[in-house]
This record gives sequence, structure tokens and C-alpha cells, in this order.
Amino acid sequence: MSLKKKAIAVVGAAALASATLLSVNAASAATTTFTTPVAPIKGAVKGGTVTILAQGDFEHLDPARNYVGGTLDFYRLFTRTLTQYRTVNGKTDLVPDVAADLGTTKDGGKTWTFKLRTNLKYEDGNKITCADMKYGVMRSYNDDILDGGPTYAKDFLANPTDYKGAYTEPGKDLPSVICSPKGDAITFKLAIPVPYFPYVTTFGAFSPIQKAKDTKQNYELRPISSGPYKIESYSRGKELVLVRNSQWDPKTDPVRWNYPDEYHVIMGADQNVIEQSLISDSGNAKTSVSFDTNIITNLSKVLNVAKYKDRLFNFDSAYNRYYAINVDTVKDLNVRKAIQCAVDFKSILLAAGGTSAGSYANSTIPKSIKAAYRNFNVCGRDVSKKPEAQIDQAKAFLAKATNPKTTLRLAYRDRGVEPLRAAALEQSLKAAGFTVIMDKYPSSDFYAPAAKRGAANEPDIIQTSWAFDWAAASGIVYALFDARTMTPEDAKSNQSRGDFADLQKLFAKADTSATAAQEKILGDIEQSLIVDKAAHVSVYFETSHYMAGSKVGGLQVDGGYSTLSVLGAYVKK
Amino acid sequence: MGKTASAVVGAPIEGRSPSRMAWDRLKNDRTAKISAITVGFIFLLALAAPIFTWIIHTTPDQFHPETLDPTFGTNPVGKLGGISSQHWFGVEPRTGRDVFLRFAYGARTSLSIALSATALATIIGVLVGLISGFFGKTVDLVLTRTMEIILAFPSILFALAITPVLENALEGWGVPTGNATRIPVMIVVLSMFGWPYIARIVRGQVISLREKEFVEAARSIGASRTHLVFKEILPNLWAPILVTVALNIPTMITSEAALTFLGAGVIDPTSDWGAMLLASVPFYSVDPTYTFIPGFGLFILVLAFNLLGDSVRDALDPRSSR
Amino acid sequence: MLKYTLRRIVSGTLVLGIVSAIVFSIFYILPSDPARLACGKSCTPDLVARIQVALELDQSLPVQYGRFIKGIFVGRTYLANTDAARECGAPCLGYSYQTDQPVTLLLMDRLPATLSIAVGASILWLLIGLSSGILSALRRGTWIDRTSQGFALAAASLQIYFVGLILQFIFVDKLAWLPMPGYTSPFDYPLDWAKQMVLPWVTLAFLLSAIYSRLTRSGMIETMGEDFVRTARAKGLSSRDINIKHVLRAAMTPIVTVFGLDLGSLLGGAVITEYVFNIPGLGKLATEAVTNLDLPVVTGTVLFAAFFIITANIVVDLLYSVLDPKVRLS
Amino acid sequence: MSAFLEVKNLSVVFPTDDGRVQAVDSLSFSVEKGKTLGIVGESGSGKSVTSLAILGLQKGTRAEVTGEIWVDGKEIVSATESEVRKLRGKAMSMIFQDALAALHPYYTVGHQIAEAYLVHNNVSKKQAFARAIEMLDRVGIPEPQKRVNDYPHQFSGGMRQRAMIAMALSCNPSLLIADEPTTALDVTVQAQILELLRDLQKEFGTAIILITHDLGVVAETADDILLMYAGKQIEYGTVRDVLQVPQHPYAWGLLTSIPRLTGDPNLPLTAIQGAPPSMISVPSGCAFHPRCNYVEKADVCATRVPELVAIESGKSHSVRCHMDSELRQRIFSTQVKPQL
Repeated sequence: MSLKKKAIAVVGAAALASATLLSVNAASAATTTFTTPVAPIKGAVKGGTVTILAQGDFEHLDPARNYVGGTLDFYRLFTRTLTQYRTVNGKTDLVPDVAADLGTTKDGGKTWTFKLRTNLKYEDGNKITCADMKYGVMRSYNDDILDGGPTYAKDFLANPTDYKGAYTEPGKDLPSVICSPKGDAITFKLAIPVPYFPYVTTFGAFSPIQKAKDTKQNYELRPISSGPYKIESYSRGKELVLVRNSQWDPKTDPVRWNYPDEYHVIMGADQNVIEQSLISDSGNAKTSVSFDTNIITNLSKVLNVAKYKDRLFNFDSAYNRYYAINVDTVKDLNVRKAIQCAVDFKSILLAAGGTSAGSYANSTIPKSIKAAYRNFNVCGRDVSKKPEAQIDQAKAFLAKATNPKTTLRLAYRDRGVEPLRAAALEQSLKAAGFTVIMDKYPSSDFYAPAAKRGAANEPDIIQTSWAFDWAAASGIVYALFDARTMTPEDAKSNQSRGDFADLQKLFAKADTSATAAQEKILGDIEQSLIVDKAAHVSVYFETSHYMAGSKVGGLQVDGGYSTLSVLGAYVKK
Repeated sequence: MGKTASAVVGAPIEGRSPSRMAWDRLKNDRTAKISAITVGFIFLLALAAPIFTWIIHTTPDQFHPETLDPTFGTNPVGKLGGISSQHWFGVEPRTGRDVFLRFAYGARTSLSIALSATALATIIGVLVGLISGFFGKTVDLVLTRTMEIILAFPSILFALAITPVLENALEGWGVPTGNATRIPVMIVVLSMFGWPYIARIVRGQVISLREKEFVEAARSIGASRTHLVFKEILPNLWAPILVTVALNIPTMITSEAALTFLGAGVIDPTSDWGAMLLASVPFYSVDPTYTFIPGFGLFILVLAFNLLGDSVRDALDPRSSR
Repeated sequence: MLKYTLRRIVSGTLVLGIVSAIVFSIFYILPSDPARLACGKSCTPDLVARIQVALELDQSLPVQYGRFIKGIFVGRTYLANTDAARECGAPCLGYSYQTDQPVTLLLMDRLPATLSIAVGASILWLLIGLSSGILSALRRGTWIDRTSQGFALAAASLQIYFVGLILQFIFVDKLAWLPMPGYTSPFDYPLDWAKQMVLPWVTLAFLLSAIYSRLTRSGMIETMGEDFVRTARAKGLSSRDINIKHVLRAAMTPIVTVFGLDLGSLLGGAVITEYVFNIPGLGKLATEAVTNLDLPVVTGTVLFAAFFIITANIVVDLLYSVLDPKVRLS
Repeated sequence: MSAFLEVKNLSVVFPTDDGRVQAVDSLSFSVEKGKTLGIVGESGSGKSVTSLAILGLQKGTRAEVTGEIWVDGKEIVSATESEVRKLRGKAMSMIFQDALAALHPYYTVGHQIAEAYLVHNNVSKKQAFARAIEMLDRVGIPEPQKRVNDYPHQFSGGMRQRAMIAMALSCNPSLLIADEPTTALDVTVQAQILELLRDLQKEFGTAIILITHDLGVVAETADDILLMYAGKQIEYGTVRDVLQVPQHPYAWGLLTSIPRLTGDPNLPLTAIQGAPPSMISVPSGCAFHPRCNYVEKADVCATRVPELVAIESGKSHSVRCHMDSELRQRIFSTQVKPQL
């Protein structure tokens, strides 16, 4: 099935992407429509400049290449997509954006038709057309040039003519995207039924692009706005300035507000500096907010302190940090169980900042995905109550091993606190009687080499993470545990290389099941993989703590992207 | 030494050799004594580091999750960065590693890198200075120009920049990365920018000695060049070389720490004072003790070395003092 | 004088040429895969291939270096005749593929912040260093001398990153007298600029003034022992005239030299200061480039810094000849 | 009227790490206007320290100066720095030994002369500069208008010394101390400089103290001689007395070591044995005793410092020696005189 492909594409960006539907109404919401303009935010006033402090430049501003939580929220200020999330009063809904409805399907999700709004304009005054929507999809096929983004369009759409992309094959058509003769509706023909397709169309590949103004890989330097703001200047790595887009009509937009006159994104400050600036709340910082800076080191100074209560936003992130145990190299189940027992949840989470920075997890499927979540024990204990390593049990399992492997190669990325977390694991593994080879990978080059099968230095344990793109077990279990995604050389995102006959049978059953049943089966698969096969150890879910200056109002946690949204931001008078 | 020295009392002052006079001056210098004791103490701490692992029952790399606030892993439990009878200098945020042991082991790394780099720089500097000063002409021109060019490099920036490149090159030749490679690379890079200062001083001394009578005398009886350089000239250079070395050590210590601080130095979990400071940066506000300890240690060590260097210089060349 | 100036400039240019050749060789020849290094962390195989072409790694070293040098004078186009063509106007010091900008532009972008640190700090450290040094020399042996020299000795043994963090802890975190250091344009927000620069200035000046204080003091004391100072006293000059016109004037010359060189190397990037205080200057650019392995930027910053050092050397030599008639007239 | 310069019991002590160094010990002498006193001694005998003490240049240093120095009726030792400063350059000035070092390398010769003139005279810079040219002309510098803008290093050694003299004399001082003014110069220039000093003295009636280690120079120029050894005056008197009937064995040694054009050419020159004493460890008793050929009462010479005694009452000629005058006369006439 084609989900496999999606998983591969996500691998490289998984750590960056943070798009979750934690509080979004389930796919049934597709039947409701929200075409009316968004209600004003109480107390909000127009004017002023909201400053966004960023540690670095945007990875990509090209809609097709954007796959990063904070940016996915921010770029909506100048990018409209077919459908989009709207958050009002803490409640996030899926709404039609360029579309006029949330799409209809008559064949169980294989063909989707969206009505389009016909009165939308770009900043240059040109009308937004169905052809532009289609072109946006077509250029996203050229993910060699427009790299970095999610590849759902390419993965889900039927492609009988083996279309290669608008740049590679400029003259050729993509027959699976059809504009109605009047240009007021767009139809997508998919390779498989995708019941949650209206969620997929929130991504940037489903945004309008004028072919005449497409500058390919340079488009991200100056994307043409369809939203309430447009880019006035963009100095890479330094500053981006957004000003009002007069062509945008608030009456047509169910998602966005437009309170400040300008948004300034100031890039290049360090994590700690942004933390300190926002906490100190002096000068410019009063009207500032950061969308890529989780308060980590100074958290103890601000969390649960009344003074900061109104400007500190705490919410669950989509990130699950876990360890994959390579079943190719660690063949003995008892050795894997020994490893599992030796994982010291406590010191690993402490290295990341303690329970304020994350919550212990037995499973990579979060509790909020109720249909799939299972409350099982890992190494015979409730990890949230007893997070310490179970060294005695680990030793016992190791003693039982018929094929004992006591030297383990631990692969991890040289980024942020990851080396510290790896060191924490190293210590408890050593205590359990293992010898650990610490294998540090460069931050830029980790997922692919760690997934290489049969390599000389193939890791036994891989320290990695996952953030799902929609809140369903289908967005997790297929990508992480399905043996069919692997090739003999490449484990792709199935870092534990699990290929268990009983589980693969369950996968086959899940493929053909209806959503609810599918979710249940996928939950079973994960439980078995962790409890019976001991091929996976989920350690914790991250908690986000974002901060804003005291003069910024209208910020809210966006359920669509699990991030602090700046769409409704305003400068308090 | 004490006995012979007391025998000298009362004898005419002219009777003492210059090195003896220097030694006597150094012995009577209170600052020199205090700073020598301080340096000695830090050396002792570095040497005795393993003994402390045995006393405290932990290692510098051992995590101690129990010493950290479970809610905020960045905060050690207790006052002043978690100072306790078990952890004398507190513990490291996030890991709970013992700061005292990291400090003691860090002294080992910092000192051994700085001293090795000083030694290497001195050997190169003395050799080049001797050759340049003694042979003169083209050789001298080429060597002095080389020094000039090296001194034109922005040293910290270049050292910082060249470390990953050198490592990448070594990696390309099959040398594994890690501290086993990083530390020698650091020593080479540090000494690369240290030797010209020594060479310049030696060269100047050699040029003035070259024409002295005793050298002329040795030359006139047909002594070989090697003999002249190593047997006649070099023995007369120990004073300026000693002074240069003494004043070079603190520079090397700070350069090593700076390099490590900027991220081109010793790799965790190996401890180093510069690396400790770097690691402390995010926590300077929640756990200032952790910043203060390696920073203050570095300050004391460098200060002691600076004072000792000044004293050595004053002892060997009393005119330069006051 | 003119001849001397020209000769100094020519020899300086020559040194810069050699330095650039060395830097170029080291950064483009030594690494096992320069294209990979130049490409940096968010690199795709496609980009590596393109950079390989752009860097002309198939060409011989002299050709590569020749084109690099030519680029400095007339500019060059990377990946000419392709979709990804990148213009790099003269003086072109290479092209950063990671930020997609010519290195020269990046350097110019960061120069103001470094300039702000260097100029502000140098004024401060000269003021503090010279005045305390002069005072020490004149009040030699008194408690003023001992205190100020004790401070100077301690300060000379302190590290910017240590003092910087401690001062930041006290003045930003505890007392909240100052905002977090950083850089804002002095033309847009002069007050913010100054407030944010206070800590970097003070820290740098604190440490460097120690060196200048010691230097001034020892220079003054040495000069006070000179015969010409005795002559001046024998003439019946007032001690103020002697100290200013005779002693300071002579003691100043070596300090000017040291100051020129310090300022020169600082302009190339106050690496540690910028790193500690998070100021987007040339030094920060360099450290960022090193962490990201952005080879063209690394090369560019090193060369740019070398340029400042060499220029400072020339300026100091010329200044020296103005200050010292013996040099000027020989 | 008393002498223009009167020094009474002058002592200068330097405290050092290795102990107190008595650089000058109870020195007493006087110089009249228009007269020249030659102070003769080996290096380190305290000549220069004496001259610096007269100018009050040790004020503000660690040197301890005691005794009295009267210059034109004003006492220097007890005077404040600012009082002495007014005298320096005007009432008394000094020519230093090494003119290259004594002139500021960064200022023109003219500037330095004018500066001296400006301090003590209420004139414009222009006038002071004219004075500098005038003085340079006076000391025999050719093309003074041009050379006035030269830096010291552009002058030859003799010219620098002349420039020093010009500077010293720019305010017409009544007392001029010349510290080895000719040592570094070759013989012809030396003669010219001495000639110049004599001429200027005639013109202005200056009192001159000429410090030298060269008895020949003194014989030619001075009226009185002060012989110093290890900080003490060991013989003092008129040139005629001291050179013709020297009383101290050290004087004998000095005189017999000078080659003469007259007398028996076959007589060997006799050098004084041994080396001058270090000021840190001055020999006990008579400081000269380890080098003295005529130690009669060994225990006395080695333990007791001899008193300064007048040779003849009423005359200034005095000597510091344990020998009684008869013995001295006998040795002088039998052993020393034939060698002269």
C-alpha cells in the first residue's frame, strides 16, 4: 500500500514536523462546513508590530516544502490552502479555506471533490483559479527540487501516466486532478481510499501557485501571498517583514485575523537568549513571541509562577522520543527484554529537563488516540510510576539469553540534549552488564545511515523520535512497524527492523478494515511489538512551554499543528 | 638546597652564579611561593583525581538522577548547585554528574593539553629561532616571513575553523573521530600559533650571542655548526626560554579553554574546564554555581601561572621588575 | 614616506595573498569531501553534486585558486548557465549554499555588530586602561597603584566567557538593570543599541584595560628612568609637563602599536564576546559557519579577519613612523 | 661673600633589597662664580649622584639626601620640589653625559631648547624659538636656522653635546654642572667643547662643576679639584696643590698611570691594582685600603674610616688618609714624584 512511500518521505523531516490533530474533531467533521468568516477575538485591537523571535531561518517558505510546526502555522498569514485548521477559543476545527466546502466523496474516499471560492485574489491582484490549485499540486511532484515538504499529494493521488512533475515534464498533464469547467470545483482521484483526505489537503502542496510567477527553488524567497499579509522583505537568516495585503478580503476567510500592521521575524538568536529575552519582557520583547523556542533551561523559573501565568503556554507536543531495538542484530528476545528493562526512563527524561519537559509514555501511540491506545506495562511495571531502570530484571533476562549479545552499538544524533540522553541510556545499560559503543551521528546525517541494514557498523539501538501528521494510529504504526516498508538494505523508518509473521498478518487485516477497527488492530500491533517482541521502547512525550511578551494578545494553542499560533496575535494597547 | 644556601650567607654576593641568584630571589618572593603552591595544588588535584573517585564512590561520568529535581531536570536538589557531603562542588544539571570529579578530571585534560602544546611550541620555537638566528641570510628571511604570516592569521578563528576540517581530512584517511583524534589535533593547532612568539625571542637572543667572544673563540678553533648552536649558544638561552615558557603556559591554558568553549575542543563525556563552562552556559541563571566553579578554577590557575611567570621573569632579569 | 607607505602596502598585500592561498588550500583541498562540507547540515545529494560543480573541484588547485582570486576583483557567477545560477558580485569571497547568499554580503551584514563592539569597547578600555596605568605609574608604590595593578593582574587572568556570564547573571538576571545583550541597529534604536552593548563593552574593556593598564604603567615607569626625562627635570619643567609631554609621549608609542593590533584582530570578529553575548557579528558568523560546516563562509570569515589584522599591521607601522621621527626620517 | 655653591656634609643613601648603599658620604666643597671645580673619580664613586643631588633631582625618589647644599643663598636639601624647580635650568643647569639619551627622541632640538627657555622666561613661543637658534649659533652649530628643526638622531655626537650645552645655557645659569661632557667624543671635538665651555664661562661668569674621570681634562680646565672614591671625598684642593703635591695614595696612583710627554720615557706606567669597589659591599675602614700600596697600619686602615684633614691650616687642600703627613711627604718625594 502506498502509505509505505509516505513513511519514507517523512523520515527525514519527522523530527521537524509537528502536525497533530490532538483536539481536532475526527474525520466526521468533514461533513460540517465552516465557510463563514472567523469571529473577532475578544479585546483585540488593530495596529502595531508583532515580533517573532526565531533561533534560525525558516527551513522553507515555499508552501510545497514547508513541513515544520511553527512555520506551518506562520505561513498561513500569507498562504491559503484548500482546507485549513481554525482554532477559536481553544477549539480547533477543520474548515474549508480556498475550498468552499470540506470536500465530498461518493466512493468511500477514493475520489474527492471540493467546491472552490471564486472571489479570492493574490497580492498582485490576480484571481486565484482552480488551475493554480492544480499547478500547486503538479509542481510538488518535483520533490527533487522542491525538497523538504510532505509528499502526501504524490503518495495518495492516482498516477497512471507516471507523471514526474511540472519542472521535469512541463508539457505533461496530471490527469488525477480535475478542474470543473467553470473552475469552481476541484476533484482528486486517489490511488486508494483515504477517508481523512480533507486533513491532507491542509498541507502546502494544496495551495494556489501562479505558474507564470513560479521561480522554482527560489520561490520560497518571495512566495506570492494569498493571505492577509505579504512579504515586504526577507533577508535570509536575519529578518522577515510582513505587511498587510490589501487584496485579501476578510469576508472570504474562515481562518485568519489581521490585527497587527506588521509581523517581524527576527532570526539568529540562541535558544537561551530567546528564553531570557522573553522572560525578562523588556523593550522589544514585550511584543515578541517565539514559535521555535520551547522554554527549557529556565523553565523552573517560570512554570507555575503566577507572574508568568498569562504569557506561558503549556501544551503537549506531538513528539514521542523512543528507542528502537534492532531485531536484525539483537536476535535473542531475552537480550532485547534485558535492554528494555535497562532503560532508565527517569534519567533519560531528566536529561531532557524532567517531568516538566515531558511525560513518561509506555507507547508511541498517545493516550489521546483512544481507539488505539493500550495501557500496558513495560518490563512488568507502570513506567509512569516506576520510571527507574529495572536492573535486576535486566540482568535476569540477560542470564536467560541463549544467544547473549553483551556489546551494543547505540546510535544517536549530535543535536541538543540527544547526546546526554544517549549517555543516560549508556549508563543504565552498563549497570545491567552490557558494554556500549556510543555511535554519534552528525545532526544532518542520521536517519538514513542508521537505517542501513547489514552495514558494518549497524546500530543495535537507535535513539530516535516520531511526530505524527494526523492523530490516528495509522499515522504511527504503519510507518514505524510495518515490515513491508523495508528493503533488504534499508529499514526506512522501521528502525527496529521488525518483520514478525504474526504481526504482518495483523497489518494485512488492518489494511482492509474500517477506520475504527483498523485503529484497534494497529494498537494491538504496537503492544505486541513492545511487550512480546521487545523491539521498541517509547520513553516520553514532550511537553511544550512557549512564552510570549506581556503586550502580545490573541495567542492560542493550535490543535492542528500542536504549536502556539500567531494568527490571532495583536498588540495590546 | 637549603643547606648550601645557608652556607652561602655571609659570603660575598658576587660569589653566586646567576642561576643561583635567580633561585634565591625566587625563593624569597612571597607571590612566587603562593602561586607555585596554588599551581602545585591544582596539579595534585589533577593527578589525584582517580583517588577521589574511590573516596566519593562515583566516577565523573556517572549520572545521578536522584540528585536532580524530578520536575526540572535542570535544577540540582539543594542549595548552590546541589553541594552536599557526597557532591562537594554540586552536580551537573540534567545529568547529576559529580562536578567535583569533573573538575578534577577536567584539570587533567586542560593541563595536559596546555602543557603538551606549550612543550611542542617551545621545541619548534627554539629550533626555528636557533636556526633562523644562527644561519641568518635566506634561511632567516624565509623563517621570519613564515612567522610573520602565521601571526597574520586570526588565531582563535582559524583554530576553530580548521579543527573540523582537519578532522574531516583525517577521517578521509581512515582515522576515527573522537577525543583520541581531537586532542592531538588541538595540541597541534594550539602550538601552531604558539611557536612563532618563542622563535622570535630565541632568534633575537641568538643574533646577539652569535657575535660574542666565546662563540667566536669556539668558531676560531674550528667547532662545527651543530656544536656552536647546541653546545655554545643554546646553554646561554635557558633564561629567556624559561621566561617565555612560563608566560606561555597560561596563554595556552586560556586558548585551550576558549577553543573548547567555542565547541572545537574536547568531546563529552571527557571532562575539561572549557567544556564545563560551555555546558554551563544555558544554566548560568538557574544554576550559577555550575558556571562559577570551572570559571573560577580557570581564573585561579591562570592567575597563579601568570604570577609565577612574572616572578620567574623578575628573578632571572631583576631589572625588568618594578 | 610615500615610498615607505607603498612598500608596506605591497608587502602587506603579499602576505595577504600568501595567507589566502594557505587558507584556500587548507579549506578546499585538505578535507576529504569539500563539497559535502560546503553543503552543510541540511544537505541533499543533489545539492552536493551541484556544489561539486560550482566549486570546480574537477579543476586543478591553481586554477581553482586563480578563479577565486579573480572573483575577488571582478566577481563571478557560480553554476553559470544553469537554473541554479548564483551571482556573486565583486569582491566575491565565495558563495554560501546554506544561506543562499554571497559570502561578502553575509560579512557586510555582520560587520556593523562587530564594529559596534570593537569601537565601543576599545574607547572604554583605552580610557580605563590608560588612566589607571598612568595613575599607577605616577603614584607608584601607593595603595592606588597596588589596588589598580592587583585588579589589572586579576583581570588579565580572567576569561571573557566567565566574566560575561557572571556579569549577565548579576545585571540582567538578578538586578534587571540591563536587557539581554544583543544587537539592534544604532540608527533605528540608538538607546536599545547602547543598552544591549553595555555588557559586551564592559566585559571586553574590563579584561583588555587590564593589559593596557599594565602596559601603560610599565611603559611610563621605564620612560621615567630615561635620561631625557632627567634632562626635562633638570630644565625645570613642571611635573605635569614632564609626565604628559615627555613621559607619556614616549611611553605611548608601543601602546599605539598594541592597540592597533588588538583593534585589528577584534574587527575580524570578537569571536568569544559575540558567542557569549549572542551578538550577530563576524565572530558569531564564523562560529555558526563552523558548526554548520559552511565552508565558503568559514573561508571568507578567516580571510576577512586576516585582512583586518594585516591592515592593522600596516596602519600601525605607518602610525609608528608618524610618531617616531627616527623611523620616519630613516 | 660666601661661595655661589656651598655643599656641606652631603650624604646620599639608596635603600635597596640588598641593603643600604651609601653612594655619597659627607661631602663638603664650594664653587665660586666664574670658577670651575673638577670632580674626579672612577665610575661608581658618587660623582653623578652628587651632581643630581645639587640639582635636587633625587627628590621624590627613594634616595635619602642629608646635609646642606646652598645655591645662591638657597638651601636645596630641605627645599620643596617646586622651590627647587624654579632654580633648575635658570640658576643651575646640567649637561649630561650621553647627549643622545638625554635628548628626547621625539622632539626637535630647537623645541627642546625653546622649552627650557620658555619655562623660566615669560616670552612667546616664537621668541623662545629665536633664542634656540641664537643658542645653537652660539655653541657653534652651522646653519642653526635649519638645524633647529632637526631631531637629535640627525645630529652628530659633537653637535648633540653642543646642543645640550646650548640648552643648559639658554637661561644664563649661574651654575653649570657638566657630567662627563666629553667622554663619548673624539679628542678634537673634546677640545672644542672644553674650549666652548671656557669661553662661555668667561662671558657669563658661570660657576662650573666638571665631572670627569680624566685628570688631564681637569688639569686644563678646573680651578679646584675634588677627588672621590667610594662616595667619599679623599682629596680636595686647588688644581695646583692637588696635581703638584698630591697627598692620597689614590691620587698618586691616578697620576702615575697617565703617560707623560715630559720626564723619563723609560719609566714604566703603573696601574692601580685591583678593581673599584662595588657600592653594595664597600670595604671597611679606608675604602681604598685593599688597593693601597702603602698600608702602614693595616689594622687601622681596615677598620677605621680616616678623617678629612687639612694639609696646611688656612688652605683648602685636605685629604682623607691614615698616614701621617711626614710619611706621606717622604713617600711622595721618593717614590711618586720621580714617576711624574
